[in-house]
Amino acid sequence: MLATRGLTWRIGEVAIVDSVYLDLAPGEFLGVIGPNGAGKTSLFNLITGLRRATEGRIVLDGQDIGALPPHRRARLGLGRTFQASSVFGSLSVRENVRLAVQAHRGGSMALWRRAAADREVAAAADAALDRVGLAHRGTALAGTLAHGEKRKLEIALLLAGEPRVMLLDEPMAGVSAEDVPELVAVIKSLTGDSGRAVLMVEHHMDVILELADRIAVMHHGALLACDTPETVMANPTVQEAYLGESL
Amino acid sequence: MTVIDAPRAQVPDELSPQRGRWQRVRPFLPLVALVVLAILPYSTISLPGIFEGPVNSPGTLQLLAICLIFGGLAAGYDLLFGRTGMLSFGHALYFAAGVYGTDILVTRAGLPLWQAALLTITGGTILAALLGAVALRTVGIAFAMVTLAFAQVGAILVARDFGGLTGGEEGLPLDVSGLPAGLVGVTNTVNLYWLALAYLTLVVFVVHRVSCSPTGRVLAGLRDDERRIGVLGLDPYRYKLVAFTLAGGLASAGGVVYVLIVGGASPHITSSELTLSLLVMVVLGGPGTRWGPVLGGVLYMYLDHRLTAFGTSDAVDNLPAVLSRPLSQPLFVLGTVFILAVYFFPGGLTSLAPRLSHLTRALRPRSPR
Amino acid sequence: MGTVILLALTGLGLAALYFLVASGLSLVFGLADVLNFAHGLFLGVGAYGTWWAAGNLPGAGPDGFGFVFAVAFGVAAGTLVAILVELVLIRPLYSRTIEQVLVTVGLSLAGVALLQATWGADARPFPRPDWTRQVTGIFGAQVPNGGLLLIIAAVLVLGAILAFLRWTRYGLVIRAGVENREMVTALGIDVRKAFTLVFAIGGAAAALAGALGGVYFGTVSPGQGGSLLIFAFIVVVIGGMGSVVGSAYAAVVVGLVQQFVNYYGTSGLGDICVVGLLAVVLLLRPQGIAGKVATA
Amino acid sequence: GSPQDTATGGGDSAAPVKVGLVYSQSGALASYGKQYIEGFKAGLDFATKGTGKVGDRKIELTEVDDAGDPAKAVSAAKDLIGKGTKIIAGSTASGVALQVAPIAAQNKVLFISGPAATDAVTGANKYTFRSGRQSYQDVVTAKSFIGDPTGKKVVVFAQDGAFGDANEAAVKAVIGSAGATVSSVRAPASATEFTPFASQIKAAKPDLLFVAWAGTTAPAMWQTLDQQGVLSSTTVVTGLDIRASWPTFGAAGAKISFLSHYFDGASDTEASKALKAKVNTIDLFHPDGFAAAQMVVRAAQEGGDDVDKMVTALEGWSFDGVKGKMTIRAADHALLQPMFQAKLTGSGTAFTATAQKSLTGDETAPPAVAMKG
Amino acid sequence: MEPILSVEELSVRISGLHILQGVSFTVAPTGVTVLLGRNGVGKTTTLRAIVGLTPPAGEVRGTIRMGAQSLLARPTHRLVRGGLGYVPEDRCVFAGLTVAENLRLAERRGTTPAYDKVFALFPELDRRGRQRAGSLSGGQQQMLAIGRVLLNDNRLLLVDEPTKGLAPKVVTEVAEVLERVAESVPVLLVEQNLAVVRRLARDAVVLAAGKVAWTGDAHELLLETALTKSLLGVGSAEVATPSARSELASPAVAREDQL
Ligand SMILES: Nc1ncnc2c1ncn2[C@@H]1O[C@H](COP(=O)(O)OP(=O)(O)OP(=O)(O)O)[C@@H](O)[C@H]1O
Ligand SMILES: Nc1ncnc2c1ncn2[C@@H]1O[C@H](COP(=O)(O)OP(=O)(O)OP(=O)(O)O)[C@@H](O)[C@H]1O
Ligand SMILES: CC(C)C[C@H](N)C(=O)O
Ligand SMILES: [Mg+2]
Ligand SMILES: [Mg+2]
Repeated sequence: MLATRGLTWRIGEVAIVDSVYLDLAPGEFLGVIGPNGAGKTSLFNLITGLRRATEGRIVLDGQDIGALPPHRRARLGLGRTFQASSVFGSLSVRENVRLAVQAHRGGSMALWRRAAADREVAAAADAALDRVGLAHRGTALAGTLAHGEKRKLEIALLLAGEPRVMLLDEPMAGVSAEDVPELVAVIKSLTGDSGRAVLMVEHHMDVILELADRIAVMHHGALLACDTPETVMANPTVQEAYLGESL
Repeated sequence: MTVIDAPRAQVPDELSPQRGRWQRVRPFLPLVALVVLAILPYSTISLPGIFEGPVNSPGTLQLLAICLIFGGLAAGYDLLFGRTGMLSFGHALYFAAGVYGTDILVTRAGLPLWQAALLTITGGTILAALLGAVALRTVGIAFAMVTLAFAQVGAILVARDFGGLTGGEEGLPLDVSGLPAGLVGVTNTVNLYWLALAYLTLVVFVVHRVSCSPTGRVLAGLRDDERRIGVLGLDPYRYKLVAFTLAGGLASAGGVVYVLIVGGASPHITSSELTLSLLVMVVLGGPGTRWGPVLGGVLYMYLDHRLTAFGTSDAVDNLPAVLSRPLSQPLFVLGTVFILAVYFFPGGLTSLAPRLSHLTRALRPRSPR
Repeated sequence: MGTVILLALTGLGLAALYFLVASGLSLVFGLADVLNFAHGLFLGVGAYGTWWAAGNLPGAGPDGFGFVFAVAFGVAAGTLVAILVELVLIRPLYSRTIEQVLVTVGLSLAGVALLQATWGADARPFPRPDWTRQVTGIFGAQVPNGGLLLIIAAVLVLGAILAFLRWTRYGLVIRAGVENREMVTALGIDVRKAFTLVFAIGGAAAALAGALGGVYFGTVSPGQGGSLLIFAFIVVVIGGMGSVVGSAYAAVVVGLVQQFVNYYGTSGLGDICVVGLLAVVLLLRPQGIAGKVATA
Repeated sequence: GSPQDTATGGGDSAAPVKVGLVYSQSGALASYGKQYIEGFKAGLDFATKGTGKVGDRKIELTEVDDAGDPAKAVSAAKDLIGKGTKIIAGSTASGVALQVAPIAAQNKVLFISGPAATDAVTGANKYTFRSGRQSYQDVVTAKSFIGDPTGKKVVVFAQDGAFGDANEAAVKAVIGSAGATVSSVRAPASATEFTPFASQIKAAKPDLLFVAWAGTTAPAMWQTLDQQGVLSSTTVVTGLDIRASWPTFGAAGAKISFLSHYFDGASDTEASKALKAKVNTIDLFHPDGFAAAQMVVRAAQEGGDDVDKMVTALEGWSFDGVKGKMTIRAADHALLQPMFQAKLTGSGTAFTATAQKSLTGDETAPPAVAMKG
Repeated sequence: MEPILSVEELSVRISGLHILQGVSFTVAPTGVTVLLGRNGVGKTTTLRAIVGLTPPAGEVRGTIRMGAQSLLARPTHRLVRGGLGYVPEDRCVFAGLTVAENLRLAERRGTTPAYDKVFALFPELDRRGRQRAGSLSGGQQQMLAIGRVLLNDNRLLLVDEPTKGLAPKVVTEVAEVLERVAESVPVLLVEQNLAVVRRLARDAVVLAAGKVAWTGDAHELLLETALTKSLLGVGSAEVATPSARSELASPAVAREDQL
């Protein structure tokens, strides 16, 4: 459903993302791992259109989306979370999610309707908040949330958009141990239904191993391997470059 | 050692609605205020020191009308600045387009007022859309400077007085011969006042409606994180352009009313200082709030007009020279007021209300827990 | 040929004046992130300080060493005012950018009005050495000495600021402080001192510009600073905020464009061209000529 | 009360005559305003013989600061009219005069414009008069410097905008129509560097250069004209501004021929003596205030509270002002008045102006224009 | 042993919210003391209160002492110069500055910066000296944030979630670094990664509901199922034994690293 063909992003002479070929099937959960600075976030930026690739194509459902601006790609069903939480700090948590729901429901320029009157949007937003366990924080300003809460809000924003392809950039970073299983369950439930595909960067191997059908390993911008978890984990290069020694 | 449940995070109590009598009357306050303002001209109260004459005297009504116009302008500007986070330094241009457009069409082309007004507002809106489309390719300070540059070109064109159209630095008095009689003459100042009130009401209503609309929600999101809006599937550029155009249209409508009130156009209104003062008004009142910008605009214009009288008043003249000299400079007082306002009302005038209630709460004796 | 040389050199003189005004503005705007509308006030203080010193201070006067002394006094006065403004008004407002703008706008109104209240609205003749009124023949062009003086001063100021940023750590501290003041403190650095210093330098540069502007215009008047400010802003923005070298390039471009277009085109076209240049530069390169980041 | 209420001027014979003075007390033109009001008060004293009364009625002055902003002036005028004021005078700036004049006509009150020099005030409407000179009279005075203009080459150097346009047009009308070829060099009012313009002027090799420049950049402009040798190569005429500006001409001052509206010592009339006794040194705009007061007293005396009568009383009236004989032309309310040629001498901060020649009101009369409103 | 840092009845209010309500604990003069608690409980707020970085709208009560010296009401830069190193949660590297400039900024007057030590730990920082810190990857930024503090000698380090977002290998490295650092400087560490906690921590302080819920020996905490369950929301079995699938992750680095 999503495919990259020789995707490359260079800054000057350096290839940050180096000729990446990826295929993501409907319903598939693809984990992406790799050392810090391997180019994982950059890859996401290319796919979602925040950066323009220098070479290569990005194909979504057979359509080349490489030239589209970010919002057009999002409308085609591409959603993402950010590694550094980027929520709307001056809006309440609930408004954050409502905005995301509304963005998903159609971007017509309604200047005169009362936004608050849209029960459907509100309901969908509350459902998304509930799902990540933030319902009790609905009225807090998003900017004042603690770090872990922002991570959950990120995911709620993503859920609200009901994307078909989801790109999660380290959703677990900084989430307290107690909440990890909950969040893992949420993410797991994302793929359960309706052939959604997920691409997730995560450094927490437990989580990756629990969720991913396949794991892609990035190193110096290039795809080192892309295979079943068993094969990938057994790969000596991966062990040496990424996992290192046990604590 | 006792183990305590994980905390339910607190919700700030301002955000959880309290039910009370106050809450029930609150939605009707604007309406009450509007009615009071509308019947104000029937009152003969004198407020010595605040206004020169009784409230219904033409001088007072004229001053109030100007204040109301700027209240409306500031509210419109806030749609850009406070609600969308766009710092435009060229908003005066669209106001000036309204003023000069109407004036030129009425005085030079002899059009009837309604046609001139319609053409001007349409033209002002289109101008805002066109220039906005270009300027919005930049963001942040660059955007501020591009809009400033456009406004500066407007100011130069007005000053150059091409074809004697604008009257250059002397300005262009409005030819009132074709105007409805009700808008001409000192005795009819009240009609201008009502017109200004209508304009203010319109702007406040539109801005309020828009910011409560789904689009308004997007604008608020843009203020915080534009990239995120894009990733959610909305085109930031389009939304910003709509806000810019709408604000421009509202400003040019304000210009139409203003030219009637003042009876002419003068190049003061094309200056970049005017945009700066719009910014000052909004910040003075409280950006992004419903009444803050209006209050700020009204207060600014009130001070701007009244300080000249303050400067020449006996109270100031009788002070020793070190004090009376600067105090008789209206701009000195105005500037000082801004500076003090920043320190004493951070967050604008509207932030005063919650802080006052904070204060009263703090002063009340605390009940032991 | 003579005309071209004349226009080029006087254009450079104008550019030097713009640069002198812009350098302080750029430093404060680009490094301390304060859009300082009160810069015109510092200019005015420098000009009036010099004017006052030349008339009233023993040892100071319109000529020779006395003039140098008077200018030094003006610069000191401007610096002092800038420091006071930073300490009293700006410091409590860091990171509240818009409120800073408000305060500096208020300050520019009040300050100029204060100058006017004290010394009147009318332009006063400025004390200056006689040779600044004369011209020097360069390849047949009669180039005003006042302009040449400005060029020399601008080059010196540019050099001094570059040296300050390059050879001291302050440049670094300030750039980091603009991004995240808190974190700079958390590294054990008193960031407030650095910001005061930037204001002081900006104020000194402005005051010097005011004093030399007085020489150039031949008069001082309360509003003089304000009228130069808009072009200075344009220069700062075209040059790229915070880049002093960028401001220098931009000043040269703006000065020359104005001068040549005003001669060969119709009047007023020079200003429109400059404004147009600003718009074009920003649309093509929103970060200005010299790049986005405030580099030392 | 009703919103259409306005106070009515007290009709009874002992009620004071209300006069509103709307002028610049602050802002860029504050010093012009100061001279105006000093002149006005001296003039009032002179015209009422120290009583401050017309008949039994006291003249009650209300002064309002417009800070040079037409919007503020219009507000002030409406306020005054609302309070029953029938006579408004002042307007330091042209923009103010032009916007207050229609207000006066709409509300049928008398308006006597002050130092504002724009020609457009003349003939603006039936209720508008002026107490100062107009640009056209300046230009006619300038023409007197070149004798016979036929075949001569005249260049106008002026700033962009209405002020410059008016001067250029006036020079074309006055000197051009007398046979000279007139061309112009225009500069933006904001210009700070004048070399290009000086070069253009020099290249044009004019017989007469007429400079119309106002503002704080004037000294730089003169210095550049001097440095580039313009001043020594041709006759340069310009208007003599207020005394405070004289030292700013520096060395250039001696090389310029000045046309003058007024300077201390230009005339020796009763009125000028009375004025001098009050203000010590007469400056450019004292006479305007003085004349305004004389006109106000005349209007109140002859017209009572009837504005139309005031207008009739002023139209065609001649009086002895500070400058000499002044005549209000009935057709368009132009104020015909003497003008002067002057030379500036001195150095440092001590300059003196001396009259070279004076022109009578008829010699400098502008062409009559049709009354617009 | 005298504690290096003692916090007593620390309470912090920010714009009306009572975030910390009387927190008391001490930090031992050697080794790592770890501050635990779920998201939003106030760990970061505690660290920031110690270095004097509570936002202007906030109100801090109580006492914070380092030795005999009270830290409250002293400006942050003084505290830091006095040997209090702080690694913030969001890394806070200066995005517009290069890596080298970031490091240069952290040098303190009067001491020789230990560049060799830092570069030995993070060779990446040496290689990327001229890159803008804003364009570093998340992990690289974290290295920079830690490296910055290690340039100088400190009496106490406050480190807020240093392993967040780091690759397992780097997590191990950072843990090793901190372990070595802790030999000479006491560390107050906020950490979610229990594997790291287990490896480093000697003492633990658990926050809940704005108060201290538990203090004591870290290993004792991690071994008591009931305690871990109620305080941290995870069973100690999970802490102790790897889950089935992470068996794959041989050599079993990450088995515990996310719990
Ligand atoms: N604008 C840029 N200029 C220069 N280098 C850049 C830029 N953006 C990214 N890089 C470099 O590209 C590499 C990839 O960065 P990226 O953020 O994609 O890494 P990552 O795989 O997401 O790492 P992490 O797991 O630490 O988040 C890094 O070395 C980074 O420094
Ligand atoms: N500036 C602020 N204004 C209002 N509330 C704040 C502010 N800073 C923090 N809070 C609130 O204080 C609480 C504690 O925040 P803190 O960042 O200290 O938590 P934490 O324990 O570090 O959480 P995490 O594990 O997610 O980093 C949170 O509920 C947060 O919303
Ligand atoms: C040394 C610095 C003042 C120069 C600066 N980096 C610039 O490009 O302008
Ligand atoms: Mg990343
Ligand atoms: Mg935290």
